[in-house]
Order: sequence, then C-alpha cells, then structure tokens
Amino acid sequence: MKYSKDLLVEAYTTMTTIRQFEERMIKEFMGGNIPGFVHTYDGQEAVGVGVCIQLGDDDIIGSTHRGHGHCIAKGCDIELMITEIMGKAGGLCKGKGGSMHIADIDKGMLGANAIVGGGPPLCNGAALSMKTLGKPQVAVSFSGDGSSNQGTVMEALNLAGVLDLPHFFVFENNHLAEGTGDEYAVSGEIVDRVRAFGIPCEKVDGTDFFAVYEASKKAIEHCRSGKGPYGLEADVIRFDGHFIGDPQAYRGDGELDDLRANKDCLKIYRARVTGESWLTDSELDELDERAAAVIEQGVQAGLAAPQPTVEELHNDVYCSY
Amino acid sequence: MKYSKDLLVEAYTTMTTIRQFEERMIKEFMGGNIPGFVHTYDGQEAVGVGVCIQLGDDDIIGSTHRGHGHCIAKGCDIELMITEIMGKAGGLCKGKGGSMHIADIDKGMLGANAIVGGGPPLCNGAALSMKTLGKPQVAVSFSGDGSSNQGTVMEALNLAGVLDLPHFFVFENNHLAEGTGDEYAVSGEIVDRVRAFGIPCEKVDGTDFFAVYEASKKAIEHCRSGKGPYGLEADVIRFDGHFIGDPQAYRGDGELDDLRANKDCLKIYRARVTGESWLTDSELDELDERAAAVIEQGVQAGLAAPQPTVEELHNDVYCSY
Amino acid sequence: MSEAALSASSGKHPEKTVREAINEALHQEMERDPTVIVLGEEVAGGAGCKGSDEAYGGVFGLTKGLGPRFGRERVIDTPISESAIIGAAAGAANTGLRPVAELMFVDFIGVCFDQIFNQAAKFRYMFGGKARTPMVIRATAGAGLRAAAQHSSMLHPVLTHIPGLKVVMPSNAYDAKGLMIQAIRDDDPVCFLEHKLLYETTCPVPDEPYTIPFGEAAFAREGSDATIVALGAMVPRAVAVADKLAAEGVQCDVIDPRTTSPLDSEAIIESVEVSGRLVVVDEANPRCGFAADISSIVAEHAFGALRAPIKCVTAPHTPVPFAPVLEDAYIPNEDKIEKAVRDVLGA
Amino acid sequence: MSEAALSASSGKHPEKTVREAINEALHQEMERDPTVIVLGEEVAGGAGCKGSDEAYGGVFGLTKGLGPRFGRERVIDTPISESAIIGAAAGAANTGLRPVAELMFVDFIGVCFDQIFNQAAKFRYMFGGKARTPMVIRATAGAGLRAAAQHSSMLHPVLTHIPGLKVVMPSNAYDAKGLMIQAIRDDDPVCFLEHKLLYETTCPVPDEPYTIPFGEAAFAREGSDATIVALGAMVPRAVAVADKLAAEGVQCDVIDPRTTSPLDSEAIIESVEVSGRLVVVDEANPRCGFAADISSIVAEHAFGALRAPIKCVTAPHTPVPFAPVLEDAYIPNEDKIEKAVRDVLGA
Ligand SMILES: Cc1ncc(C[n+]2csc(CCOP(=O)(O)OP(=O)(O)O)c2C)c(N)n1
Ligand SMILES: Cc1ncc(C[n+]2csc(CCOP(=O)(O)OP(=O)(O)O)c2C)c(N)n1
Ligand SMILES: [Mg+2]
Ligand SMILES: [Mg+2]
Repeated sequence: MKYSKDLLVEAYTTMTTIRQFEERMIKEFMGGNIPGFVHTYDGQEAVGVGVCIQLGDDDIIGSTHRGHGHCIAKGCDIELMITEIMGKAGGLCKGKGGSMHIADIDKGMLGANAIVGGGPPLCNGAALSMKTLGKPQVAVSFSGDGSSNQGTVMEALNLAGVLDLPHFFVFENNHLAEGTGDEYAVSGEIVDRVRAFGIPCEKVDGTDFFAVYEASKKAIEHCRSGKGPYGLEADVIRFDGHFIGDPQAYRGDGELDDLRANKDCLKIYRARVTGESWLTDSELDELDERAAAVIEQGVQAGLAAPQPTVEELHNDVYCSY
Repeated sequence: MKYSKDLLVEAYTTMTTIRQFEERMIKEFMGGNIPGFVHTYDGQEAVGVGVCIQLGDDDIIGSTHRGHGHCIAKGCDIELMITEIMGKAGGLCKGKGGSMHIADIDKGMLGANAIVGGGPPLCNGAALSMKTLGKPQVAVSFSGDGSSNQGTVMEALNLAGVLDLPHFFVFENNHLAEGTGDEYAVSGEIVDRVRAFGIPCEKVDGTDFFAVYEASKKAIEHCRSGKGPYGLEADVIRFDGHFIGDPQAYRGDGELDDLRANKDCLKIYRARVTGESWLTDSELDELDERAAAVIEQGVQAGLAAPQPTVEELHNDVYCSY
Repeated sequence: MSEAALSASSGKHPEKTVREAINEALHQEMERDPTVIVLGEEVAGGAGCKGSDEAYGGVFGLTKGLGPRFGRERVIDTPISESAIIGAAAGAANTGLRPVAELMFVDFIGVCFDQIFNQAAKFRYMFGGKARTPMVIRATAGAGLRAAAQHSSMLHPVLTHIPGLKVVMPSNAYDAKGLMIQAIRDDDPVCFLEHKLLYETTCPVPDEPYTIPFGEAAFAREGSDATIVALGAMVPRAVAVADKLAAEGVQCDVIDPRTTSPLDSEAIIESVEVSGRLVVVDEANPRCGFAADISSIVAEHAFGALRAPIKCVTAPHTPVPFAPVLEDAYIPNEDKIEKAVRDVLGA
Repeated sequence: MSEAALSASSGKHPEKTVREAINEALHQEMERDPTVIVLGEEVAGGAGCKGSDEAYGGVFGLTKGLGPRFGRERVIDTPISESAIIGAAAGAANTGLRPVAELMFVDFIGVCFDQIFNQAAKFRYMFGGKARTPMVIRATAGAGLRAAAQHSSMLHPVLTHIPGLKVVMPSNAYDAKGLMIQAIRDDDPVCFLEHKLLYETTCPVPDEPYTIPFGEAAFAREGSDATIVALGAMVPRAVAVADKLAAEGVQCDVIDPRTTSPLDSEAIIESVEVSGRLVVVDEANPRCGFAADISSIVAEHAFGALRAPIKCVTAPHTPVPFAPVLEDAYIPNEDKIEKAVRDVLGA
C-alpha cells in the first residue's frame, strides 16, 4: 500500500471535516447565527489538507480571507473556531477576529487575512525566524489567483528568493477572484510568474489530494533542507460563492452542477482509495459521521457561548500602554 | 547609410548634452549651487536617447529619481531644467520640485519620481488615456533594476498586460540600487520577470545606442499598433555615485576606471559612427562644443535667476480650494 | 438649478437611497462627459467568467448599470492591484481623463497609499502648478457590518491630513449626489467616502444633475444652545439627540461639514460664537483625529466664546472588534452623544 | 541605573551625537539579545557588489558597524520592497525575533502602510491577545535637507492615529539612546522617527545601556507663565524661544512628549492647569495633526484653567517645497513660535 492507512484516514477525516464545517457555516450564517462576511473553503479541501498534513505545530502557515479550511487542516480546535466565527467569548480570538481574522499562533496558524496579499510577506518573516534561529521548520503561505496580482505577494516572492527563505508559496487557483476570472486578471501564468523569481514551482490538479500531497512533499523537503523557497500552483475550484450569500451571477449555465459532479475532491478521493481498495466506503462513511458529530458539538457550544463582555473592547490593543 | 545623418547628429547631440549636463551638475553641486539630493544619469545616455528619440511630444514618459537624462532626451529646456534644479523662480516647476521631481507635462515628461516604483503605475494611466481616447501614442516608463523589486512596478506590468495598454516598460539595469547589486537583490532575471506577465521583452546592451534604438523601434511600433505592452531590459552602467557625493564604497578596485574606459556609450557611439564613416570626429567634436555652450548658458541663467517669492509656498496645492 | 432652490423644493423630489443617488450621479456624469471612466475591482464584474456581463456592478452595487450602458472600455474591471488602480487613475487624470477609481473598502489604502498621498496629491505642487489630477477615489468606510478590524475603518483623518487631497463624506442621499457630481467635475484628487450603514437610507433627491460646492457645511438642525459637529453616519445620530433635547426646549446646531478638506471652519466658529458650547462626534479613532481637528480650530479661533470644555465623542483608541456587542460599543451612539451635550450644557 | 540618576550625573558622560547614540543602542541590544536583527535597504550595503563589505551602514550611517560585527545573517540588506521588509519584520516578530526594520525615509510608508497599520498594529487585538509583535520601524523624518515633497514628511500624526502602534520621536541624543533600547525591548510595534536635522546634535550620553519609559514627557525648560509643547526638532527651537523670554522674566514650561503614542497627557494638562496658556509646536501638517491632538486634549481636560486661546504653530497645509527659501518658510521657526507665545501671554 503506497500510503499508510493512518495517513489516508487522517486526510479524509480532515477533508470531510472541512467540507461539512463549511456547509454548516453556510447554514448557520443563513440562520442568522454568524455575523459579518464569511468566505468558505468547500471545494478546495484537497489543497489545504494535502499541504498541511505534512506540517507540525512548529511549522507556520499564513492564510487568507478564506481561512477555515487552512485552520482545520493545521489542527485548530473546531469548537473554538465556531465560537470565534460566531463572535462569542471563548472563541479562538475571544470573538474579536471572526472568520476573516481567525488565528491560532500556538498551532502555527498565523492568521486568516482580510487584506488580499497580506499573508505572504508575513510568512517570509516566519521563515526568516526559522532561518535565523536555525530551525528546520517551514513557513507556508496560501494565496489565491487574484492575490497573485497584489504587489505585496510579488515582493514577498522576490525577497524569499533573495534570502533563500524556507517559504513554500501555495497558490490556490480557483480561477475566480470574487467575480473576476484569472483568465482576465492574471496576465501570463502564475506558475511562470513564480519561476521568474528563480523559485522552482509546480502546477498540479488541486482536486487530487495525492497530486497535491506529492508535490508538497517535495517542496517542503526542499524548504526544510535549506534550499530556499518553493512554489505550487494548484488548479482547483470554488464550490460556493465568494462570500456566503453571493448571487454568483458570474457563473455560466450549469457551471456549478458540472463542477460539483466532476471536480469534487472528496468524491475523487473516495473513488481513488476505494478503487485501490485502500479504504472501504463504509470506513469513509463512518469518518463522515464522526466529523459530523464533532461539528454538531462545536456548533452547539458556539451557540451556547456567551457574548464577550464590553470591557473586552479595550483589551489587547497593546502588550503594555 | 543605414541611419539618416539627422538622426545620427540628433542622437549624439542629445547624448553629449546629457553627459556634459550631468558633469556640470556635479560641479555646480560641489560648488554649493544646487541644494538637496541629485542623482546623475551619466553613463546611461544611450538608453534614454535610444528610446526617446523615437517619441513625440504627445507620447508620454515617466521617469525616476535619476531623471535629468530622460528630461533632456524628451526635449525639456536645458535652461529651465537647470533653474529648477537650482531651486530658483522660473524653473520648470517654479523651483518647487527640484531634481527629484522635475517634470514638464507639455513635453510629455510626466515627472521624475522620488519614490522608487512610483512611475510605472502612472504611465499605465497615460497609456489608458491614449487607449480610451483612441490616440496612437505610447507611454514609456523608465525603471531601474532596484525598482523592478517594488510591488507597484510588478502590479503595473500585470495591469498593462490585462488591459493591453500601449506601455513600453524600459528597465535600465545598471546593476546597482544605491549600493546593492542586482545579482543579490533581483531574484531571477528582469527580462524573464517581464515575460512572465505575458509581455514580450528583449534584453540589449544599453551602452550601444543602436541596439537600444532598434529594440525600442520594434517595441514602440508594437505599442502604437494596439498590440499591448512591451518590455526592454537594457544592460547598462552607472558612471558616478548613486547621488552626488556618494563615496561609492561598494565599487571594486579599478571598477570605475574599467567602466569608463570600456563601457562609455559615447565613446562606443563615436567609434561606431566614425568607423562606419557616418560622421567624422571633427563633426562630433563640434557637437560637443555646441552642447557645452547651451549648458554654460543654462547654468549662467540658473545662477542669475531669483529665488521664488515666499508666497509661492502656498500656491498650487489645489486647482481650487 | 441652485442647491438652495433644490433643497427648498426638495419635497417634490422622489425618495432615493444613497446608493441610488451615487449611482445616478455616476450615470449622469458618464453620459455628459466621455472622459469620465470608472475602474476598480468588480465595478462591472464577471470579466473572464462565463456568466453575466455585469456580475456585480460594484460589490455594494454602486456602479450597477454602468458597464452595460457604457461598455467595458469605460467601466474597467481590474486585478487586485490597488497601487496599479490608483496609479492608473492618477496618470489618466494627468492626461485627459476624469477617472473614478473604486477602492472597495477604504481600509485598502494601505496597499496604495503612496499613489494617493505622494503621487496624486502632490503632482500639482511639485510640478509648479502645471499638473491637473481630476480623479475621484470612491471607497466604502466605517463600522457596523461586523466586518472587523480590516474592513471597518474610517481613515478620513489620515486623508484629511494630506495636503493636495480633498475629502468628502456625505451623510444623506441628497448630498451624496451633489457632492459626487462636484467630485467628478473637480480638478483636484477627491477621496469620496461612503459609509456602509448609509447606503440604504433615503431622502428626496432631484432627478436632474446638480452640484454641491466643497467646503460648505450643512445645518442638519439649528439652535443656539449648543453646537454639535458630526460627519457621515454620525449625523443622523446627532440629529436624533438634538431632536430629543429640542423636546426639552434645548436647541442645538447640528453641523455636517460634508467635506473635511476643504473644511467650512467659518460655519463651525460662527455657531460656537453663539452657542459657546461644542461637541464633536466622529466615528474615527481619537488620536490626531477629525474631532481633535475641529476642537483645536475652535480652541484657537472661538476661545473667547467658549463657555464649557469641548467634548469629543469618538471611537476608542482600538481597532474595530468583530463581536457585535463589542462593535456596537465601539461606535459612538446616541447615549454617548447625549451625555456629552448635557455635559457641555451643564458646565 | 535609573534615568533620573543618569540625567543627574549626565555631566560626567561623553558627548555623543544622536546618530552615535542610536547606533550605540543598536550595538548594545544586538550584543545583549541574539534575537535582535536589523533589516532594510543598505543597512550594511554592498550586497552583491565587488566593493566594501559595509558600503553604507545605512544611508544616514545609523547602522554602521553592525554588519561587520554581527554578520549579514543578522544585518540584512534587502531589495527595494518595503511591504516585504515590514511584513518580514512583523512575521519574524510574531515568531521569536525582535526585528529592527529601517524604512530609510518615513515618506516610504506609502508603499508598505498596510503591513504597518492593518497587520503589525492589529495582530494582537484581532487575535484576542495571543500575538506579540515586538518590532521597531526606524525611519528618518522631516524637512530641512532640501529633499522636497517626497522625502521630507513627518507623518507622525498618521502613525499616532493608528491603534496598536507606538510612536517615538527623540529630540536629543540622550533620549534617542534610551528610547531606542526601550523600543527594541518593547513587545509592541514601535515606529521610531529620527529627524534628519538632529543627527549631528550632541549631548552627554552614558556609555552603559539604559531605557526611557514610553509615555513620560521630558521638561526641557520649566516655568509657570506658559506651556509650550514641542516634538523632535521643534524642541530646540522652543527652548531657544523660552530662553529668550526667560531673559525678560517670562518662564515657560517646554514639554517634550518624546512619545506621541502613548502620550503623557497628564504632564501637559498639569502644566496648563498652572500656566493657563498653551502653544503647541509641530513640524507636521496641521489638519488632523499632532498639534490639534494636544490642543483638543487640553480644550477638553484643562479648559477651566485656560486663560487664552490655544495656539498651534505648524507647517502649512502644503507639501514640502524644494526651494530653500520656501522650505525655510515651511518649517516652524523661532519667530513664529515666539509670536505665538507672546500672543497667548498677551491675551
Ligand atoms: C487589498 C484588498 N483588495 C481587495 C479585497 C477584496 N477582496 C477580498 S477577497 C477578494 C478576491 C480574492 O481572490 P483570490 O485571491 O483568488 O482568493 P479566493 O477568493 O479565490 O480564495 C477580493 C478582491 C481585499 N480584501 N483586500
Ligand atoms: C519606495 C522607495 N524606497 C527606497 C528609496 C530610496 N532609493 C532611492 S533610489 C534607490 C535605488 C534605486 O535603484 P534602481 O531602481 O536600480 O535605480 P538607479 O538608482 O540604479 O537608477 C533607492 C533605494 C526610494 N526613493 N523610494
Ligand atoms: Mg481565486
Ligand atoms: Mg540600478
């Protein structure tokens, strides 16, 4: 068997957790239990999981506005996440960050980021710490196709190349930036753009967990061994709106049905692992149910959690002031 | 004869004017007649002239902190330039801009720019005007090797590619950004970086006027004909300090002597045109003298010009307020 | 038709939301002047996609209809490259166009601030008066949508601080239309800040185009007992407090500067000369903020008339929190405004 | 050794320039703490060149000697990518280092403002107190070198407005060293602004390391007739005026806040409670500026004591002009300060 059963189970568990988590967030948002702007990761699970399953707590990731999946893949607590996303006391960020700023420093999750392109420069910093302190860790930044056009991201690529930082740049090209296609907004190809900075970069099918896993394995080893940064463009798709409630007028007729039918990374994973008889459908079904239970418990905890006290408004602006 | 005599004479006249202009600015600066920070263009004349000799007043250029050469190549008045650089009334910008912000909108010179990377986004705007108003003009931005690392420049490249703007991006790679080498600070190659945005780009010897001229001709035709942006990396050298007074501790032993002996674009030009017997040494010497006279007159005018009146402090902040 | 005449007859005009008023202004100016263009992310929407030709018309719908009407050559969707967007607008403004650039959220000035404050704002001065930069930067501002720290800032104090910029912040649909038309016709760079919470608010708005000059404050209420200066979304709150106090016989001037740069300081000073009491209400953070700015102008130029300390009611010196209870405590509310007014009246 | 003790015995200490004092602070902190690094353009200089190993040591020489002493791993030359520089510093600060990032000129915040105000400044708050961002952003500020509009700004009002940032502006070498060491040891992001015109000024500076707490103003002069608040390069000018007036028997407090955020408002309020007269001197532009900020605090909290209008002496609402005569007219000078003080005394 090419992959250990543990790995296969962990991968599926995390992917189905993310999928069900996001579907539930949509439900809770529609039900009025989640304030603000929420961007869901459903459809892109294979990327976040294929990358993060190879990371430890000491490795660092920097995420985007679409950060739930990265958090879960990096091991953040579901209940604390949901409590945060609901803006309640006891959330991962005491209810002060919310979906767009969810973070968990202890787990090496440096934060979602509501500024497109905000993350990669920061991940350079995490990578610089690793390099300076002589640690064998890696920093991973997630960016989108739209984000690849932000100057901060391109500056970060160049600086990582100049300083040979252990920074793995992952570009999730879901071909959409809100309602703008990468075909229009990205002149040239992301993979070539990364390579032009002298950074090795691969392009893979982001709906195939194993393709992402193998490419990332190589990339992460490259970074850990002090060879400098590495890049990945994952060709992937977004299952839902840019934000929850997005009318998605930019979608073509039947586009979504087609995507859901033929580009669902969970279905593709299931087909592969059952086809190779690495796991059985019933095993996978059971993992689905376990994930559902965890999420149900998290939602109940989030709903039950109290509002933050008003004093919290003034706390944690500074360490000292 | 491959090139018209007029062209050959104009090219040399402009190049020797720039060279002597900068050498004189250094003298005047040292003599205390020029305030502030001044960055000279000597050594790079073949690039500015090779490009701008093909432009009309309706074409637009955007320059850098090292803008004197671009101004002269674009036809700005020498006397008004010197008066400006000396901070006097009657200067191109009424003495309020100085060397780092010298501009001449009427001549299509959109301004030097003291912010590295400030110009290319603005030249996109000029190109957008041309495209929107259906004019056959071209916008040319000059950037350095160091400037190629500024996010604003990379964003500008992408946007020009997306909107197919008539924008010719000229990168003058003099291999130095203050005291930092492009070998260190530019990860990958500038020419590849430009191409990665889907923009055709050539690399030429920037000390050879004719190489710059031919490549720019192609590029400018490409832009004028509505085919979108084009790029050029000119391999060139800086004859003097980053700024006047720079100790240049970053230079290697004999580096400058070698450059001045073997990479002087004026000497190279002279050798070529006399070798081809397109022009004689005495013709060229006469052009040198004419240029000297123009500069001498400009310096005297600048020295004689009055200081701006203090009221000027409050003028021209707004068109109306 | 003059502003006065219009206001006078405003009863006759159809009710429109701030969103509709701004959208109408954009339509009318693009119709009138072919050099007006709109650019930004999703201003039409759907570029490079298989769906609708106008997927968004602006994420808040402010530019709806412009794409279909004027075409993608004049309604330009852009990549997520704010420095390139603002730079393109500024360069285009220098060379014959009147661009209206949408920044989506004013919080995004951080990735394009140089093009705003060092480039567009300074060209005319640096170039000795030779450059004109007639551009508008539209951005949505403010808290209230639970969008948290990076999507809820005001930042008008930062923009007001910059010489060369004009800063506009309408508090109602009537002003929004007239100020937007003025902003587009103005020859200087204008930052036009639209508060998220005001988009759906309505008032009578004339169908025909009209302009409201910059630097002329509006009096939302008039009274000689105290002066309340408020901006944007704070105006309706200040008015509610003034009305409540009026029921008690206390009459307040509620002054809406409408533009923070230029600022109608005369109107404020004259009001305080009469009332002797000033409360400034602003949603921005307090340090070097707009409330402090107004306070200092009065403390220097109307000191003799002051009969009480000047009170500033602002957000606290904190980022905008996500949790609704915290965000509600962050934004100045009617209770805080009322208390401040009673304090200056009591003093 | 306490600050007080040091100041007391300062006579015994060697004279050092502001440049030397800051450079010494950097040396001592890098010596003491291996997690302190320095990064920026030309902080060593010469990377990728054939010449000296340390071509610059900072364009103003502030980081001289650090590269040769601590090596390029800890003294990192960077490309011209300010967003990447500040981002790297912020991310490194979140993960175990204490970076000192040099911005060269504070005017360059425009190309990296997001990483400063939306990222570094807000992490701790957005993340519910879990993040620490111990970083210093060093930048030279101010007019006087004929560097014109894009290299001569102050911008401390913009930084002071941002919750989450601390803002430091020393007026002399002694404070510069103590404040820099404090800035490096501080666990919050600190913007450290160095005025170009002060680099060569000297005063006695102890050789040993010491810290000056943030939020504690210094009294450059003491007197009960009027209060002058001045920052950075304006302090010596305010002192000159105070000394001139002292010769006439008029005694002024000259208060140097040293840090604008946190601000020692108590010291200012207490002084005005006694003097009843306030002049604020600041080189920044006036609108939503630092002078307005101080004025508004006093107009709210020391109103009862005020016996004259508060005067603000600032730069005009214009960019910084190039021509020396114009730049000299732009910067607040002793004549303007003296006139303002006489005005408040006369009132
Ligand atoms: C600097 C900045 N500009 C614009 C936005 C608004 N915005 C949020 S997400 C987004 C699209 C991002 O597209 P992409 O990078 O492809 O990520 P995806 O949404 O596809 O995951 C935009 C334009 C922002 N948050 N920050
Ligand atoms: C945003 C910004 N960062 C840094 C500087 C300081 N600076 C001025 S010129 C320069 C070097 C530019 O190098 P390059 O682009 O190669 O142009 P060159 O000087 O070689 O002509 C630097 C770092 C600046 N003016 N603006
Ligand atoms: Mg995308
Ligand atoms: Mg260079």
